[in-house]
Amino acid sequence: MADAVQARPPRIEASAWLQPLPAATRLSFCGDEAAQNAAAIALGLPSSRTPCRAVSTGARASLWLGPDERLLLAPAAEQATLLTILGSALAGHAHSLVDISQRQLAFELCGPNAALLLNAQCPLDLSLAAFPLHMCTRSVYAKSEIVLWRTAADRFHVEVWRSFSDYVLTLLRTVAREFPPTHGH
Amino acid sequence: MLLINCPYCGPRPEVEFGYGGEAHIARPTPPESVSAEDWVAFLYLRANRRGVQAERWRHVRGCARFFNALRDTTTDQFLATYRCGEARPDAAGSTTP
Amino acid sequence: MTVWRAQRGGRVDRSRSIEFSFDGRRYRGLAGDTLASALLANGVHLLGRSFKYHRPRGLLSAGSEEPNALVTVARDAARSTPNLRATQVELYDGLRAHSQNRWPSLACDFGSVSNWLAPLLPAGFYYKTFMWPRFAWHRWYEPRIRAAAGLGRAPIGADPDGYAQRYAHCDVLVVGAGAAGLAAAAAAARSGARVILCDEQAELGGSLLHEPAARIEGLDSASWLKSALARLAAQANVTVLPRTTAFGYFPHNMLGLCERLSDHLAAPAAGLPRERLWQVRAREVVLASGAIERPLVFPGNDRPGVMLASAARAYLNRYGVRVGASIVVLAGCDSAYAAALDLQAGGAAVRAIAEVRAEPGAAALAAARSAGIRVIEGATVLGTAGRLRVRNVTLGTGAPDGTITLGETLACDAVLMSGGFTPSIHLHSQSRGKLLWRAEERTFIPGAPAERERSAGAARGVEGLAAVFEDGTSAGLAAAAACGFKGEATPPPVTAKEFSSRGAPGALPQPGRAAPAKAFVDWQNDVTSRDIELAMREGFSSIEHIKRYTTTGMATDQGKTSGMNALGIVADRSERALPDVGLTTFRMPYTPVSFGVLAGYDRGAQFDPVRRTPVHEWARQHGAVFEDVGLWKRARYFPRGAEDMHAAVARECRGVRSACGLFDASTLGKIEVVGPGATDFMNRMYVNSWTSLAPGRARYGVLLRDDGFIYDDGVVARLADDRYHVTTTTGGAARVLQLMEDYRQSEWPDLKVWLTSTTEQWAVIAVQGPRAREVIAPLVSGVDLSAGALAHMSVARGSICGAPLLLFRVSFSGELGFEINVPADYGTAVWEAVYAAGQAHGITPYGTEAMHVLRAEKGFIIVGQDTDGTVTPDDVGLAWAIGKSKPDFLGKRSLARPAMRAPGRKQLVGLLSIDRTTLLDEGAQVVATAGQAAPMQIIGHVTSAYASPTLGHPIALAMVADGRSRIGQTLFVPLPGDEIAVQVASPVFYDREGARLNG
Amino acid sequence: MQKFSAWSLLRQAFGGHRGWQPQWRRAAPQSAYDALIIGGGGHGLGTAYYLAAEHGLTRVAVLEKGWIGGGNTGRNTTVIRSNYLFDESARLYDHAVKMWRDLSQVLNYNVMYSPRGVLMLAHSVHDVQVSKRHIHANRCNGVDNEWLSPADCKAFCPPLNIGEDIRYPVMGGALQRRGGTARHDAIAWGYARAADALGVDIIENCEVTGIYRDASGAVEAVETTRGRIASRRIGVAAAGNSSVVLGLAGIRLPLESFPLQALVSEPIKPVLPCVVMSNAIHAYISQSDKGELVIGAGTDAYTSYTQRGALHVNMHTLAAICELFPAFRRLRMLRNWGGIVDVSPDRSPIIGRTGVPGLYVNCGWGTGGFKATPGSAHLFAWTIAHDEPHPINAPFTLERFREGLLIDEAAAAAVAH
Repeated sequence: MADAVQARPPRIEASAWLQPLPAATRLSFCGDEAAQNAAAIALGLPSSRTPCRAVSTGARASLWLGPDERLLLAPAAEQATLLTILGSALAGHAHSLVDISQRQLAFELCGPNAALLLNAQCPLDLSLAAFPLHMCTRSVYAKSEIVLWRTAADRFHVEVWRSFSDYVLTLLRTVAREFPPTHGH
Repeated sequence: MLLINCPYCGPRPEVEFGYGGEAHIARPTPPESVSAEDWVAFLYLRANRRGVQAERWRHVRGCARFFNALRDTTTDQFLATYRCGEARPDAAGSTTP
Repeated sequence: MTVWRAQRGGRVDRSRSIEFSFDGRRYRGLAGDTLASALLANGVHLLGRSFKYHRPRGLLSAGSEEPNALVTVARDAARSTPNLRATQVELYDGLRAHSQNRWPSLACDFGSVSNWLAPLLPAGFYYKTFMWPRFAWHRWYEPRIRAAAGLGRAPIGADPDGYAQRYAHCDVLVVGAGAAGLAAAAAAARSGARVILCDEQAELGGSLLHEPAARIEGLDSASWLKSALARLAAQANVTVLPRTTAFGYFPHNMLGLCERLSDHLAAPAAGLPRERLWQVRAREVVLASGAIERPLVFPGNDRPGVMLASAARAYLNRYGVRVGASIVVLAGCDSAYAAALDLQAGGAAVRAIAEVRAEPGAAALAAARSAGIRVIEGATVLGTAGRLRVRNVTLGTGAPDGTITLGETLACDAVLMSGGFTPSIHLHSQSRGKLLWRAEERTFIPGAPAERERSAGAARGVEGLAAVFEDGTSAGLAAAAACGFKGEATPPPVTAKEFSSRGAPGALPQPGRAAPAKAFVDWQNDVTSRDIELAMREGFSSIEHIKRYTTTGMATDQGKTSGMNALGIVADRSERALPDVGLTTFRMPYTPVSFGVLAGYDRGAQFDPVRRTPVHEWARQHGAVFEDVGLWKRARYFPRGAEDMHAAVARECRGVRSACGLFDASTLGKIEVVGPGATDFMNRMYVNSWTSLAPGRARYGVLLRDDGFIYDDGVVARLADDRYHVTTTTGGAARVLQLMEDYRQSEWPDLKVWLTSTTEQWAVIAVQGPRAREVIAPLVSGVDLSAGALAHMSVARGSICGAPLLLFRVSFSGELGFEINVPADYGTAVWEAVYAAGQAHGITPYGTEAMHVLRAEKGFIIVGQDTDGTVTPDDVGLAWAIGKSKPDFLGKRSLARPAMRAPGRKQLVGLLSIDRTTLLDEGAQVVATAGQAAPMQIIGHVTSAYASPTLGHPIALAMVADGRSRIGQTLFVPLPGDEIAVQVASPVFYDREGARLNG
Repeated sequence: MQKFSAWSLLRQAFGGHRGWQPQWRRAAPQSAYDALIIGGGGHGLGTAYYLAAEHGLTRVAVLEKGWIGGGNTGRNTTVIRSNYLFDESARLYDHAVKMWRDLSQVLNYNVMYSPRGVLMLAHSVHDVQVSKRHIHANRCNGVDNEWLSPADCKAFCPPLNIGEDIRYPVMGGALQRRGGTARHDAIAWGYARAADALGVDIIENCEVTGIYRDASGAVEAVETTRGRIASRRIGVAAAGNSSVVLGLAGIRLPLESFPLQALVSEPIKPVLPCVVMSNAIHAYISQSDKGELVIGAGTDAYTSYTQRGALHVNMHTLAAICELFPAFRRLRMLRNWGGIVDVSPDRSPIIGRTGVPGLYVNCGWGTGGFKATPGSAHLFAWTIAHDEPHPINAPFTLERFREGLLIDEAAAAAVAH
């Protein structure tokens, strides 16, 4: 039996306006409302029926991506636990639970220019009025799909498929050069 | 870039959507009892309306849902969007073939 | 300071002198100058040559509508920009500008010979000649016409400058920062709306910039402007964008803005983009784009020194430059009198005002007379003189009966003309808003809008500063109110001495048989009033036809100065009302927009995303040559030493067949189909039957579209009763998921099933070859690898090197094969472990090229190469995959269409060159009989062709009509000057009974 | 018909060009015609011309709802080529290319056919395979098309970037030397003038609002904004509006009408000697005699009759152009416009009978109609005159969709695996 190998997640360079986020448990969860509620209760999350809104408790979050689709986020270490909890809670509910922990990776954009950095290639209105705190949605950044989640007035959690991350990060760094460093990110 | 009112997510820019062609075209089944005329109509024949048209969109870069819309193809203005399964609204207005 | 620069006045900074060059000659200007004003200040009026006749041309205007003064500005060979309007080029130290479309020099241009040939070159002459001899057009005439045409030259070398883009949203977008726009923005902002205010000029203020006499809120216009802009800038809800042209109005209130960031700087900071594209989605739009003055149409109206009256005022009042010392003003509009008065006050001698209208405004007349300026009433203009600069203007006098007699000739060095103003309705028209014809003012103004927009000020024909402020204010309030912001605002009180800007489009009357001299309507394209008459004579009546036949309005100014005059002439000559002639459509862009800013960030490696697998870096380090497959980079082969592709691929193939190969299959699309309805769903989507497939087993699946043609294929494994792991082709991943979602949501919403892409969740490491089992056995735990336990086409969960493992026993090579699926983060490490473990067994990493050869030897198809979108399962021998008992699946009904079952369809076969040495060309055609001449009877084509190291001779797959019934026959592959005899064979060249992959 | 020549131009010059006659009459509709053509674009005007010139029908009228040549004829990028894959397509388009060669002389109107070469670039192994298949098939069909290495491409088109510094480096190209461009307006006007000289009535501002059929179901007349006009032979060449016109006769077509945009740059001195196309990154470009770079963008995603499209479609095209020609980045878009293209399921045209006796249709040209104008008009006239398709357009019937006999050029270009 060979030695166990280590996981090697892609490295993201941090900067004043960009914070990589640690490896996480990501579950794509689909099911009807009953299943959604059962899952929420099991995970200790408030039910998340409001479109394009995320609910979270501690490090666990459920992002509304579609009427019957949620992206469940939790610390990497919780993966097994989560699958067990949900497995039993959802018995009897028609649903789909798929591990996509490593399909995509995440980083945080922060600082006064976070929204401007995004709006260089993301066509959404990111003003607080139109894109309030806790809003989340799939969208696009240039030619890449992203999941965008506003975790603070000047902070966005961005999920991107791993093979698109180089493209998105390179683009963000190009755009960032347009802002004088003095505009402290 | 059109602004499309997704029935689930609200108004979103066109680049988040995929166009799905004319709406309310049911797929005839079972195969053995579908006439050649009905099948070619399902596969290929389209009203291609100049005026208000019922059409399908998918918010593929959003909630990923297909939905229907009424759009005037002479102005590109939307009269309504509605979920699959819902009846076509009367907002249709006058249409030319 | 030159004699042309007034001692005082204007907004230029007399303390900052700036050196620049034009056509290599050095000049000095002032900070705040444009290239145009600086050249005028140096007495330079000859700035360009016209497009067709190469006539000497000077400045017509002071703004973006300029048709004549087009220049090339070059920082270096790659940073050279042709066709810039001198009126928009801001002066900076060391600016180098060049005139265009002349040789050898601007003053002496050989091209002007066409001016003497002009009688032979009327509108559309090229449709009537250059037809003989037959091929002379392409070989002879066209190259010469091309050489003469064109304006500036394209730069040499790649543009090193960067271009930025941004999406923005606002409640109210105000286009134009003149009096109306400023008032609208202020009013909307005060109501609390999010406001964006943009203006194409470097300085905001529009006509206020050259109305020093006006007093606003008790301040002179300059001081008021300063404070007004400061007030706007201080508001958080206002974004002010100077040097920003709103060039396009797109559906649903999306506007395109181009912001110029660095062209005006002597030394732009490194990394500062040259331009930025703004795509603004506005809830409401206020168009305060002002109005453009119309020239008068009379013989010789194009000489350098003949310019628009308002332009002369702008040069004097804004730039402190006198356009001439001795001036004649041609008044088709009261506002021309203001120019006369200002120029006189500015120290120029005004010879006379020639009034071309029957009834000039009394106030204007009085003002001129009291200033001691001579006014010649009832005048027309018969011509001008002067080679490179106007020397004099000859007037005519119209008698009441319409006859015209020769009048006096006035010496001068500048002629200022005004035919009235045309509201800039371009954006309103682009947005598909209706237009209204105002008969009394003979002008079009914006009518009913199609989008949520409104026009304000001169853009809708409002006259007078006070009225314009009021109009702008109410437009701003209305726009804000429409967004739900209630507010109040009052326009600033104004005192100003103003004259009407009303005029009449058309040409000035000429004596019966018009003089030979040309009366220009479109300056840049050299379209004269007689060209328009000719077009009408030849039966072109629609204004669109006249425009296309004469090219009027099609120059780089897109008819800003010529459009209404052309309409006026057509209306007069055809005795139709002007609106009946119709208006040509206004199209974006308002002014030209560089390709670069529209391309934006999509350049070089970032043109499209580059998708790399977890194993990519390892492959790169081991010398892989990559190929593009969709967005993915895939390792094509791994050359060793001096190996070429052929040698490397041969070695890789032998490695797999003889021992074991290692292949990165991570790019394969993967979709997890989950839910109680999963099996029903799969049965309806794929041609195969899934009901009988046991969990833990896999099957080769074929997916059709409803038109019956093969869309995709791949191995599908049943992981559990309600869970399938579907693989797709690399390029097919997205479109297969889209197709599945379409049917799931639209056709079978009743099915409880969901789809999730897991393509990037897994790294997929294919281990193929007789030694594959020995290689991975020591690494895998929790899976019995024995043939009995894990048969071909089955799947099991376990772990490998401690990583979670989804292990497939599948083969695309024809050998014993495994596909190791591990979560992507483990991809590299597991790959390395397998590679290390494989060393003892002679493991060979191989790429897509060897993979293609190996599968071709086995007759496995590749969708998209051996099939195109016209192939049915039976065509490629996959009829066996179709679940016969199934009631329905995608494409089932289409497969019953006559043509899908008719004889003569192309079928997949193998081809072997008779000599067993010639490698066929992929795409080569197949014919049944030798020695055919084109057009031949084509019966098929080669889809794949490789040298087969295993078999020791080339092999090919082909689609051939009735191919399966031709096996054994000899066919022919025609090549240029050659023909290859080939034998039709089974598409399976190797291990027909499949002993090896079942081993 | 007043002859056009250098000599007549010279003679007229002395008279101040006052002697030129109208190029076509402004005809008023008569009550009945032998044949009606609905649609005054190149295809429709040409059809009327060939009906009169080759089939002896002189009581022919062309009904145009706006101004002739104002639809796709006047809105396209004038690319001419015939290097299509399938035998049927190659024959169809090559029929047209052969006619382009003599068209100026036949019509006595300089249509400026310029065989400057059409270079279609390949950017991937799959592109190369598809190009090679086209080249082999074309050669066997007697259609010229040759493979150029990247260096050859560069030699043929000097400003082209064949470097490795772009996302999809050029791996070669297929060159059809007989391909090129022509002057779009001249096609409409030249056919109009020649047809008019043969007695054809060209009736502008005349929109067809109804199609009448007799008891037997055959067509007998049309209703128009200028009154009822009787005819027992009606040919429809209405491009983007084909579905609308045929809808008047109760016929549903396998068509969808999409906006197709194009744009031109400001005029510059000659820099681009040929037509360059890249299907892989969606760009095609040529330079007009006036010096404008003429660039075709893709279709918008949705059907529309607005004759305009979205900015992002042009942005995508220009990004591709700037990759292939990095020196063009500082050049500027002068004018952008949109047309309405009628796209058929197999991207091939429909030329033939409709099932309604006396009613014929010529549509479905999608983005490729201009190049086919003379051939299409010639074959459509033949079809109307003989009440059956000419052998060359026989495969392009409406029935083929029912049978499944598609001629799928788009699908044949397949998608990468």
